[in-house]
Amino acid sequence: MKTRILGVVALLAVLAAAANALFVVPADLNQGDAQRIMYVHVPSAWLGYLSGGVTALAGIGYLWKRDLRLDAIALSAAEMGVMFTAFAIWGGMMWARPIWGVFWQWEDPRLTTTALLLALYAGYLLFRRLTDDPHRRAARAAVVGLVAAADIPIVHFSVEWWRGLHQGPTIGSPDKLLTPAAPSQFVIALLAMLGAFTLAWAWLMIRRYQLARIQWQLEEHGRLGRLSAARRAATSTSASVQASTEGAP
Amino acid sequence: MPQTTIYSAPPNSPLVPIPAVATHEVARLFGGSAALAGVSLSVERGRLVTLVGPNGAGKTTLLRILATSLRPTFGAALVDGIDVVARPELVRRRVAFLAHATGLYDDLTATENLRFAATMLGRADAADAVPATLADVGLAADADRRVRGFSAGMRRRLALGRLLLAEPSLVLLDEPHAALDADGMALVDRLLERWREGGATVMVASHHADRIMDLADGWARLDGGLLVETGGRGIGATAPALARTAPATAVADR
Amino acid sequence: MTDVWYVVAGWVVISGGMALYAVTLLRRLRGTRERSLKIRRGAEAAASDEGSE
Amino acid sequence: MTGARADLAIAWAIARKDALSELRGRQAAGSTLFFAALVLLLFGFALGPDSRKLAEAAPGLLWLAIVFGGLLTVARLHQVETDDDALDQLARYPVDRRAIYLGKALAGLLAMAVLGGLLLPVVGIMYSVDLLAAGPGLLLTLLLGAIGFAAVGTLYAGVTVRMRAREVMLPLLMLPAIAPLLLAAVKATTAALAGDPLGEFWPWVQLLAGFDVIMLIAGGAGYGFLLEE
Repeated sequence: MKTRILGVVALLAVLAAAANALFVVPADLNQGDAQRIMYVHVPSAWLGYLSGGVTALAGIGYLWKRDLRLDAIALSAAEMGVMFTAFAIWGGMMWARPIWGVFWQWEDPRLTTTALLLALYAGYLLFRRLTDDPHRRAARAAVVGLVAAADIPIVHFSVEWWRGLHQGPTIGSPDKLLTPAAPSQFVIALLAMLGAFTLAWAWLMIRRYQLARIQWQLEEHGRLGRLSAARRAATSTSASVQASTEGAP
Repeated sequence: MPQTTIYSAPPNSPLVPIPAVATHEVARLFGGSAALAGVSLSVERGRLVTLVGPNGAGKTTLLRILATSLRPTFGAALVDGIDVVARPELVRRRVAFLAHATGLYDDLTATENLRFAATMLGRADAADAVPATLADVGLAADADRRVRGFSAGMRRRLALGRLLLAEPSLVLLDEPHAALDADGMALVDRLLERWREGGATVMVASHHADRIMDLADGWARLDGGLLVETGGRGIGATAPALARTAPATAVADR
Repeated sequence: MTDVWYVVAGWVVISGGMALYAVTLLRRLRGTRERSLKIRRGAEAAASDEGSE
Repeated sequence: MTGARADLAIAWAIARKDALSELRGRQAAGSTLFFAALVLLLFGFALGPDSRKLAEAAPGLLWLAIVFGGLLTVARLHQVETDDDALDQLARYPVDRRAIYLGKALAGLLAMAVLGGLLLPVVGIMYSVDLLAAGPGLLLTLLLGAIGFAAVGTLYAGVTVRMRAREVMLPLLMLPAIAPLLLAAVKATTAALAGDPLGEFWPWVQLLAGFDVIMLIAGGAGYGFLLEE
């Protein structure tokens, strides 16, 4: 029930923040309407990185506590991560085309880092699908998530330097190009979008986690069922010490 | 170098209440089938016991769980009172396992394989121990040949030699007689005696029940992943609860 | 003016994608819950059968 | 007692055994080298006969060839362990898992260093690059790159070793993870070859070293969990 309330609140928040960002806040003086993509691009990128962090931390937590619930959190966060980094890249491309004239700007560290983040977490999800045993899957996935998280800051550094260590950036980063007509309104609209998207993220996370847990319970039920089936098969075919005590409480 | 103190109190001493092996409803599933469906047994220290039963009875799975090579899906297993899942590193110091696969490196010679094992086991005296061990298992003449050219029986002898380099308190043998000639089988018998005299507990899974039975203190029969019968001394079933596996209650949360 | 179309494309794909994901997730969740509940009812029925015997 | 020294001895024993196996099973190692050289040849075709362009692209091509050859190398080093279930046996020895990781990574490093060292002259000749002028810087870059690659590769080979579709999964997981290594190594190589006119060499080398340290720590912490089954 609480989750449902969170869902409704998140939906309303996203709608309100979107209406504000699209129709109320004036266009940027420099970039015009194209700047409005920032209102979805920035929150997507933030949630992509947040999800990556949650995946890594939940994975480490699993390795420590050996609790499969933490693994379910890691899985949910990784799925969020793939979705939101994909959104961030899409938004970035839609922004880059009108402003820079190209869809893909190699020299932009954020775009390139985000693309690698997407590749890392897509690999993570694919990897999980190919392993069956729950604990083995959880442990190996946690290691993959850990390396991915350790990689991200290095990726960011290296791409940042890549543009040239000594010249300033040849093409301005998005925030340097921005000249909002109404700065405070712009900041508030962006923060509102960030908050609304984060609420939506939290709701999706909870639902995805619930799904993972119920799926796990079904799996576990299947495992116990197979175990009982094996026991029945074995006891019905052989007269045994243990069979004689069957029916004991 | 080995940090283990070998515990070799007499098996009947009242001061040794902790069994060498204790399992509780230990089970392991592989995909769709249960290799081990819940076995509860205990083995006294210093005993030589055998696991018998047809192929697929779960003998290998049980030994692999005790050797920390496999995590149980359900249940628990203790070696010298130590949980194999929680503290595998402590269990590994106590256990020596002869697996079905010999785990040798084909491109190394017999000597090199054993010297590697000796280093891994923390033996400082490898230079003396390795040739002696090779002689023990009848491979002195093949010491400097690469394992790739070995027959299955020779590989098994070499794997037995690796086992001799360890100083275990629990020895687990999975089909030690497989691929061995009469001479090799006699070697296994000699080694079993040697471990028993050294105070180690030995568990042997074997098809050659007749061959082992004269030597063994006790035996347990597995079938279909379950313990169905035990006999002799030193090994026994510890939990009869078989009818308890009701299906898990599936929970639907809000 | 074509800028607007990029804005529309960006917003539609991101918000639409999120909505699509949410709807799919809810449907999967409902299906899985039903399966789970069915099993639970089956288990309870079996338990009460045994009790009456 | 002397825990660290014992661990190093164990790591060295593992690396030594792998090196011996590699040397004796020469066909596999040789074909990896041949494959990497072939990659260099095909890059030449792909980029056309303009030798100035090829010389410019040489650092990048060299490192891509090392990456492709390295993927095969780290996979093979774990294949040795699965042939006769030796990995199972290795995991059962009562030793620190970090020592096992270090040993496998050391073996990977040796193999990678040999691969890189042999590819260097190939690049020098095929793309007419003057290697001797850049000697020490080049070797340092190669060494640090090989360490980083071995650190990540050993861990991911361990992740995928007993998996279905591991031939696909290893590159799929590993290529994005080593992207910063590739970037830094290529940049450092370029700087070294050009005589470092912009003073860019050391920052990139530092980045490489940082990558190596972080990945070695992550690998040492994570590898033990991969040996469970």
